[in-house]
Amino acid sequence: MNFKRFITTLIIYFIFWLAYTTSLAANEIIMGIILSTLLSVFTYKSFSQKNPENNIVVRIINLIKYIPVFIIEMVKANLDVARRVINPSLPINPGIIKISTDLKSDYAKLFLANSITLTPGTLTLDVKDNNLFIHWIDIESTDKDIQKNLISGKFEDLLGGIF
Amino acid sequence: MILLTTLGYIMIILGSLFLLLGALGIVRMPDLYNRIQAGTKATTLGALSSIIGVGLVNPNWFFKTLIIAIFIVLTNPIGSHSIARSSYKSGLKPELQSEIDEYKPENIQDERSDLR
Amino acid sequence: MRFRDYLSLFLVIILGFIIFQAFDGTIDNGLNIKQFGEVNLSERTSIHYINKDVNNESTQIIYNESKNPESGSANYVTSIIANYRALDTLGEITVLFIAAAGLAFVLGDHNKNNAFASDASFIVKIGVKILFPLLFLLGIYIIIHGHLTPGGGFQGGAVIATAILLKFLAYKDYKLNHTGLTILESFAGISFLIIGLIGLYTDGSFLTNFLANGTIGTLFSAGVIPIIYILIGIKVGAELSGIISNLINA
Amino acid sequence: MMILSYLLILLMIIGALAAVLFENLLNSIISLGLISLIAAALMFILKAPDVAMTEAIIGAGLTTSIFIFTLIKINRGDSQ
Repeated sequence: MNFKRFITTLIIYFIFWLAYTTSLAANEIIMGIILSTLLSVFTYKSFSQKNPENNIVVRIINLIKYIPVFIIEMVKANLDVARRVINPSLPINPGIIKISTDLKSDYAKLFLANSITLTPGTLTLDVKDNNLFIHWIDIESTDKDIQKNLISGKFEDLLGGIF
Repeated sequence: MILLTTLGYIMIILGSLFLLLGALGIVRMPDLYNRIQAGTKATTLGALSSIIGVGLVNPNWFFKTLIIAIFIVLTNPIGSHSIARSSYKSGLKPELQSEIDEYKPENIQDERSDLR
Repeated sequence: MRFRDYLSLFLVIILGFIIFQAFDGTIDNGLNIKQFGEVNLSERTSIHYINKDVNNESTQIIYNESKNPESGSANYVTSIIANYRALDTLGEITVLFIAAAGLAFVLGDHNKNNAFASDASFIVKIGVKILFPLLFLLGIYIIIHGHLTPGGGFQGGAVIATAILLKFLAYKDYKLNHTGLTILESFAGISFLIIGLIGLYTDGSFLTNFLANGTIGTLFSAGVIPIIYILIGIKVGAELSGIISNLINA
Repeated sequence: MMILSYLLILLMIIGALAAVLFENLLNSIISLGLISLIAAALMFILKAPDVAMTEAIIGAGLTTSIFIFTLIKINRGDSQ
C-alpha cells in the first residue's frame, strides 16, 4: 500500500464530501472521514497518480496557476465562436491535424485534450499514444511546431507540473 | 451582499447570452464537427457562468454549484469528443476546405461496434 | 445438503417462529395482532400520531434545535416513505427485486462477451477513472442525507448504478461480482425485515421508529429512518447494477 | 413560471410525438430521454425535488441506456 497516494486520494474525496454537504458539523466531518477512507481503500489505486514528478506543493501551485489561464482561454474561445457566428461570411477553414505532446501521464493527456476542446477553434477527436488528433476550425499554419505552439503551448508546462 | 447578487445576475445573463450564441452557431455552421465546436464551448461557458451566478445570488449553495461546475468542465468535453469520434468512425466525412485530414489512416483498427 | 442449506433452513425456522409469536394472541402486553374486526383502529395507526396533542402543541419545530419531534426527519417526504408508509416501500423494493430477478433469469449468462467489441477511447477511459469515485461518493452522500435533503435510497442507489454503468461503457472487460451483489442485496432486504420485526416487538407495529429521534436536522437523527434508507440504497444500487450488468454481459 | 411550465409541456408533447413518429428506434429512445428530462424540470418547478431527482436519474439516464442495450441485442438477433 502506497501511503502517499492513499492519503492524497483520501484528502481529495474528503474535499468533495465537504463541498457536497456544505456543513462543518462534527457529525458530518466524522462521517466524511470514515466514508472517504473506505472509498479510498478500494479506489486509490485507479484514482491517484502513479509517480508524480513534483511534490505536492509544486503541483498545487501549478494547479492554481492553471485555472486562470484556462478560464481566460475559455472566454476567448467563446468570443471567437461569437465572432465567427455573427460574421455573415462565416470565416472558417476547417481541417484535422495531428500534434504530438511531451506529456507522459494519462491524466495530463486527458486534461490537455479537454483544455484543447474548450479553447478557441479546436476540438480533440482522439488521443493515441503521444499524438492528439485535432479538428481545427481555421487552420492558420501547416508547420508542426507553430501548430503545437498555437494549440497546446500554453497548457503543456502547467499540466506537466500538475500531474 | 447586494454586490454579490448583482454580480450573480450579470453572470446568469452572460451565461444565457453565450448559450444563445452557441445555439446560433449550431444552426449556422456547415457540418457536424464545426457544430460541435460551437456547441461545446458555448454550452460549457454558458452553463458554468449561469450556475456560478446562481451560487453567487444564493451564497449557501456556492460550493454545491462549484461542484456542478467541476462536473460540467470534466464531462462536457468528454461527451463532445465522444460524439465527434464516433461520427468520424461511422463514416461521416468532415467538410474540409483545405483537405488536411491527418486522422484518416488511423481509423482502420479498433472500430467500436456500435448499433448495427 | 450442504452447510449453507442447513443455515438457511435454520434461519427460516427462526423467522417463522418470530412471525408465529407476533400473531399469537396469547401474549398479553398489547403487542399481539388481533383477529380481523377485533382491533381498535385508533390504537393501531401510529402510536405517536395518536398520542399527539394537537390543540395544546404550540411549540414550533426549529431546524437544528428541536429535540424528538414526531418523525424526526427534516425532509418530510422521507418521513412518509421510510416511516409512515415504510410497508409500501418494502413492497416497492420487492417489486424491483422481482424485476431484477426476472431479468437475470432470462439473460443471466455472465460468461458471454460485453455488448461492445472494444474499449472506449482513451479520453473516455481516463475520464471515467476520475468520475467514477466522485459519482460513487455523490451517491453515498445522497443516500446518507436522505432524511435531511431531497433524495434518499432510491435516488442515491440509482446514482451509484449510473457510476457503474459508466465503468461498463468505458471498459470492455469490466465485470461485476454477482455473488457479492446477491449477498449485499439479501443482507439489505433481511435487515429491513429485521428492523421491522424489532419495531413490531418493542412498539407493537411493524416498522415503527423505535430509536430516539435526536435533534432534527443533524446527521444522526430521525431514529430508524436513515438506517432504513441506507438499506434501501444498498438494495436499489445492487439491483440496478445487476440489471445493467445482465443486459450488457448477456 | 406559468409560461415556462407551458413551454416545457409543449416541448414534452413535441418530444412524445417525435418518439412515436421517428422511423429509427434509436431516435425514439433519445426522444424518450428528452421527455424524462423535461418531466424532471417540471417536477422541480412543482416543488417536488425528490421526484425530480428520481426522474432525472432513472428516466433520463438509466432507462435510456437500458433501452439502448436492449436495442443492440434485438438488432444482433436479427442479423444472425
